[in-house]
Amino acid sequence: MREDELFMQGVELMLFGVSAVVIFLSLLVLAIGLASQVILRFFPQPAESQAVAPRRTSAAAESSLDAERIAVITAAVHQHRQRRRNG
Amino acid sequence: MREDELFMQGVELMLFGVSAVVIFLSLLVLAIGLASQVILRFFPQPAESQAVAPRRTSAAAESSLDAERIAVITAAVHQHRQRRRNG
Amino acid sequence: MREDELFMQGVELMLFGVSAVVIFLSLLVLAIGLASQVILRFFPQPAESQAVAPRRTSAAAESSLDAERIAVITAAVHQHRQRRRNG
Amino acid sequence: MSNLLRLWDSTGLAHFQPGQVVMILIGLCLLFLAIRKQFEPLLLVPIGFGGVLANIPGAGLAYSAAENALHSADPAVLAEMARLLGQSVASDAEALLQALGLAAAPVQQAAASAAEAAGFSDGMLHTFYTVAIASGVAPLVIFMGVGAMTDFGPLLANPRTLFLGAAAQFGIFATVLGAVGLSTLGLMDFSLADAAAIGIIGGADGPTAIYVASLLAPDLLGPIAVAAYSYMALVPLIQPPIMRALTTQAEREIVMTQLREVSQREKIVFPLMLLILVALLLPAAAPLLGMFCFGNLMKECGVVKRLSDAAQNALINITTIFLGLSVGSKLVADKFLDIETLGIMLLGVVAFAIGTASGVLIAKLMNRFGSHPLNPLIGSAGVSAVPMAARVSNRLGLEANPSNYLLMHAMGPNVAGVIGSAVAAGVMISLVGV
Amino acid sequence: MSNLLRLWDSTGLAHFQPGQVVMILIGLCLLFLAIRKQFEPLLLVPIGFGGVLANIPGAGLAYSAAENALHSADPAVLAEMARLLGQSVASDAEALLQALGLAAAPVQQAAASAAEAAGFSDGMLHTFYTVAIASGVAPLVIFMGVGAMTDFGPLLANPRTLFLGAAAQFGIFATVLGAVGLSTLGLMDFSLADAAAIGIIGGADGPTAIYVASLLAPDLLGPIAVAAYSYMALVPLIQPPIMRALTTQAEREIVMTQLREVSQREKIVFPLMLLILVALLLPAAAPLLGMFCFGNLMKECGVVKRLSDAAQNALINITTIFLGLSVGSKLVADKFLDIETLGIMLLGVVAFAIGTASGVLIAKLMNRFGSHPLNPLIGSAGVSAVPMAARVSNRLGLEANPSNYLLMHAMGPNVAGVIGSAVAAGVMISLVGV
Amino acid sequence: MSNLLRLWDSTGLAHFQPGQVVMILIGLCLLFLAIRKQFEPLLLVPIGFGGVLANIPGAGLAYSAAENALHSADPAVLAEMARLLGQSVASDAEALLQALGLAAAPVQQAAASAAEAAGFSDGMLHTFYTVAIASGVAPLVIFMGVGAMTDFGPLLANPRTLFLGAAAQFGIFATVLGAVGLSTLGLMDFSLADAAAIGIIGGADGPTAIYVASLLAPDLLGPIAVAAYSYMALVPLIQPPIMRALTTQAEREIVMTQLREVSQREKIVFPLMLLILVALLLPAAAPLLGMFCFGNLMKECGVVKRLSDAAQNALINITTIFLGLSVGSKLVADKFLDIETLGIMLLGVVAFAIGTASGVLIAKLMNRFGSHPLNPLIGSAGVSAVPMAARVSNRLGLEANPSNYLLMHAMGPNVAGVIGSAVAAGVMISLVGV
Ligand code: NA
Ligand code: NA
Ligand code: NA
Repeated sequence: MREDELFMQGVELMLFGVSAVVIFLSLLVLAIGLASQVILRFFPQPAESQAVAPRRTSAAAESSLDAERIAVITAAVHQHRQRRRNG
Repeated sequence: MREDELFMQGVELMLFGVSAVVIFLSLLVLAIGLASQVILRFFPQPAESQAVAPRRTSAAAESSLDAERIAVITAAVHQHRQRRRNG
Repeated sequence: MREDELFMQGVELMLFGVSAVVIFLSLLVLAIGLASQVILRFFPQPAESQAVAPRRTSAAAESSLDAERIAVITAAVHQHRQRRRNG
Repeated sequence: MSNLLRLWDSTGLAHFQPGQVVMILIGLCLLFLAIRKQFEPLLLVPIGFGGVLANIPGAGLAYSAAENALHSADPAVLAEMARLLGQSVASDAEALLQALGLAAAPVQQAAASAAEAAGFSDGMLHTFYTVAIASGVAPLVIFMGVGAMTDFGPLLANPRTLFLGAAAQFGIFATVLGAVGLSTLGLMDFSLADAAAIGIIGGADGPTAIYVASLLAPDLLGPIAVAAYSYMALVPLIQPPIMRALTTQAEREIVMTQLREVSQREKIVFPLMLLILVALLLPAAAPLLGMFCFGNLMKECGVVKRLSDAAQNALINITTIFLGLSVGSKLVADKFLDIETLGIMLLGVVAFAIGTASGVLIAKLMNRFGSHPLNPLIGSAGVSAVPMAARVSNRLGLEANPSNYLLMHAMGPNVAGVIGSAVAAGVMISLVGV
Repeated sequence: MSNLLRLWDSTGLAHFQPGQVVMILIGLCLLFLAIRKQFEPLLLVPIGFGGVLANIPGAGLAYSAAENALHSADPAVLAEMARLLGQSVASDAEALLQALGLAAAPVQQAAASAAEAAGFSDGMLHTFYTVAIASGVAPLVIFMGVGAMTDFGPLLANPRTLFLGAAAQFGIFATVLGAVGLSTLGLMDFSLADAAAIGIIGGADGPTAIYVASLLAPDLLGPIAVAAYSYMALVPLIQPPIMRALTTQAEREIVMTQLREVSQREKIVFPLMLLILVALLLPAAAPLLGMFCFGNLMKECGVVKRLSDAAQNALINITTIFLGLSVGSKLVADKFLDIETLGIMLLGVVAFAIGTASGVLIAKLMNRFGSHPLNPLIGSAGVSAVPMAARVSNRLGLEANPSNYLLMHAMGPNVAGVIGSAVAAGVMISLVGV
Repeated sequence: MSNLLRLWDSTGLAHFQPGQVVMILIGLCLLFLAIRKQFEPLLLVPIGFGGVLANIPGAGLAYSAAENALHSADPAVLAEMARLLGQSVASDAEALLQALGLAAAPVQQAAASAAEAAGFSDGMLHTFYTVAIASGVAPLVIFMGVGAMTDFGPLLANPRTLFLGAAAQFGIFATVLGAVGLSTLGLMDFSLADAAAIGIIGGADGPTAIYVASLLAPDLLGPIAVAAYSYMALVPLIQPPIMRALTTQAEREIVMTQLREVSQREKIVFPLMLLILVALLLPAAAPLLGMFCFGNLMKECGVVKRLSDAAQNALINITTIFLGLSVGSKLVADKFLDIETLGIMLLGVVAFAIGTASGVLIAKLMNRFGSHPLNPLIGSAGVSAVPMAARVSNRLGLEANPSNYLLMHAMGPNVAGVIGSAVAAGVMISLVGV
């Protein structure tokens, strides 16, 4: 490859590259704006609960093998013992 | 393979499969019963300690690189300092 | 391989091996002594800070994504809120 | 200009096919169900995301180097591949892809080398699939972690509940029959191995289903995994109507006697006993049940807490990420969008329903003939789907009698169902496997 | 006696070459910078240590089995390798090593088999490199972890800052031009692929630079990674003078309006939107940005905390250890001590400087034409180097106005820079890659 | 009917061989010792369990695809394998297995391909062994973790204790002599490489023993690992009588002067210094000691806490699980139940005894000629077996003098013993390795 050719390829790469990055990120700016408007208008979330509620449900979903089960089991055992004592 | 043959193979697979699962789990029921009786009669564990004791020994076995060593080292250092002060 | 030869190889391996281990560890003893003297004389560390200071800087380096950022952000938010209230 | 063409040609827009659009929407739909409806999110988030990645046109993330070479449509490459595969030079990519799938191992290796020499490489998801699933490792590691999280106490306190775990596996084998039935009727085209892999969906156990599918029907792994996890998430919807239909109010009100406490020694002996039974009777189930027992032994023996913690946390979480993405790689349009997928989804729900019904019916039978009262609602928990199915039993019990806590009683058949479907998997592999 | 010779011959002293001494000193120097000056220690500690290991004479830790066979200088082995490589039997090790590098895949495999049969094996670091980097996996896994640690809130609150992330990538492409310029002038010998890989240093993003270098210029991976991480650590020194020179005191004092709170739903939708944009426009960036978006989705969706934790902790830490050591394997003297390395170090700092300047200048422009005030100091954060560059912006803002906290505003361009350089990487790979 | 036969044929009962029964009992016995007696449970639980898995008849978990094909006794497969291995078609499976073991790499690959084409696959434990041990990675990663958990403070405060670490390695070399002696007498059939690998048991360091055995005598890896870990667990029984016999009450009562505090800088410089000494003198020990020093540097440098934590927790725990199972794969009956195993168990305990004695004797010598008092009880800690041996020294010291805490003093020779046996391993590998 001749040296000039390499340099021209470099120039080309720069032009295409810069344009591609700018175009891509511009589209992303548009998409974000659009999505934010759609979400805030049609699917709003109560500002307060947003930080807490999902975390709680997720925790529940995950701790299914631990916390919830243990809690219910404890309740069940307690119940049984109560009954035996009273019975 | 003829279609009828495939279906017969399916039937066979079902019969053998169901029997195998039932036989296997029945043997497991027997084995569990036997093992429980043997263990409860010949190798009983004090009900209270069972939850605590093994955990403690295991913790000791594992924290060998940390807790116990640090404790003894601390004691040693303390001892030396005492001695120096008194000496 | 004749059996005698094998035994002689074993003897040779023992001699070379023991010597190599002893020489290596002796050099290590020398190197440790030298390094300790150089460090203690030319690059001393204040005995007190040594346990604390590096740990703090390292923590800072690592928690860069968490603690420090959160702290500054909190400060910034607080500042803004103050200004709005007073403004 | 040529660069501009190359740039356009390198966009996805230039190559999108309708199937890929559909599959990306399906992937997003799985993500929606996982995130919003909390359908087994730990697996369906990675699977759904992997499904989207697999269908990005031109990226070839789910294909091997050789497949990517054939998809490239570069004439020189196609000619070379045709030569290696022993096909006519005029063959199109489609034909060559088929020939590649059928080629012997050395030919496939040669094709892979040629593709790599031409600058193509294995897609990221294909690499994950090869390492995690084709090797069989990921489902086994997850099974070890599940073993390390499972408490066999309720099962050991009431071993009869193992029969409920056995009964619910009837759904598996009935589904096998359903699948070969569909083939016999000419509606689908499932082989016996395919049918066996589809049946395991009824085992309601993700890693077992993926393990069996990777051995018996790798092409169907995508729909099988999606069906297995989707229906597991739908257990609270699928099971209750069946359970209500098959039981009377009086039966649902039955209060079971409290379970005895199980000693640590019994818990340590159990995984070893199960392992020995596997060794004696069903070596084909040894990888699955062996790793399961190993995980459980690590948990119960109490002297290797470090290892048990690793198996329950870092290791199973890391493996789950890659397992999910790998399954996603099987959601490529040309493999997933097929009439067979519909058949699998249909058979899957039938399997769950039959398994639930068998469990409940056998529980009713055992209640009639056994000495201790047995609430038939815990029979449905025998399908496994741990711990969802046990919670469904508990919920229906509370509905019938507000102080009737069945959860602990249902955990027995629930974990028995895991063992039951692993045993069923072993039977399938030894009878149908090559 | 023969054993004594063998023992001496097996010491490092008998084989030390000056280049290895230099490289070991460079490795120790990197360790000093990492430990004492806290230059990106998480990467530079393993890289520096790996560099020392790679240059231990006679250990061959960084070489493949075949390379180790050729380094052994055993005449019988050399003759056999020469035969396999189709070279004259009289060829020396140097010539054979070159021939091996250029050989086709099957020849390389044959050479590897012969070397293993003769008792040579892959060096430890070579194994790590093959598994972690050559497969492309390690940088992608780290990118997933980074995604799981990144908060896009500030970016979503002020999406215009994405333009700053785009502007700063100009440094990348200017550096490409610089590299081909040096080749045109005959000062260096960089191909277009080399130039593209070098340019990515300007992206100020370690895993992206390593990923691109492993695809486009594996031979230059060592210096590229060292340059990328070194300059990232030097951001607090490189950027401030440029930022001060290009802004006025009045501009630096600009107070920006507080960012709005961003809802969780917007945060969940963002990675999916970015993924779809990648699918539509730039499939070549799909592995990098796909894994990044996957990590971020796991974090934001809130239902897979286990997986998100694994990605942010165990997985990324383990991968970082092996990635660092693997990069170290590319610091062997015969590959690193080259005039090209100097060129790369020089071009790297130029890339950072140009990126910083472009970011600041575009920020000034946006401030002039936008409706909201925009402090140009946050433009420099667009190079990424998260979160160092954002902190530099914050520090200079406080210098100018003690109550002007820019950190949160600078996080927008900062994370935009990560996306920007991954996009640039995708463009490079699709235009320059084979 | 054919299915019934197939089902019976697929049970373990149909194939059990006496050796397998014995090995399963040995595996259960190891589990008993590990769980009940707490014999190095972190390794012996996975090793014991792996040993049971490896001997499940018909499952072939410990065999490669080609070995499984030969075990299948399918005549067509045997004939094909005989052809590939260049053996007469009439050869039985036994003969073919031997031929396979001796075959060159390309022939083995061809056999593997043929076996896979015939539907056989690598057993699970074989896969683990290949990835974890044959590659050399697992022992090295564990050594890195051990390095990250080791505090060299006591050693640096009193470097003379390194000589005790050297002295105790005499057990290693004496055992080598013992092994070749047994061969010379015709009682056993150990090669020099076998003898070297057996000797390393005396190093009382699990990963070092496994690493050396995997390089020098892979066939003996099973018994060597079992011996190493068993005797390490037995240190509190093996050492005290020897220590009491070789010391007087007065010597055991010696109180040592308090150790000085060691600065962080000395601790950071130490692993680098050790690494450079390895580079200069013993490159063959570079993988082992390099990873060890790397782990220790990560711990001491204080700037990569994330990585150091990963090395000490997630990574070492995960690796230990797979290392243990992989070692278990070497407990298959036909490789383990051999007269050589008895020899190894015998030589192993001799090695520990000689190492203990040498350590104590050299300590007595140093006490006589040194300026500071040195309690000979800490000499036995030089065998390593960290921290068990140091605790034994402490216990005997307290017995003799209730206020004589030797633990910290014994940690010096204890960690010196780790370095010493890694150095010995390097010497073995460079003198005996191919
Ligand atoms: Na099940
Ligand atoms: Na960037
Ligand atoms: Na030792």
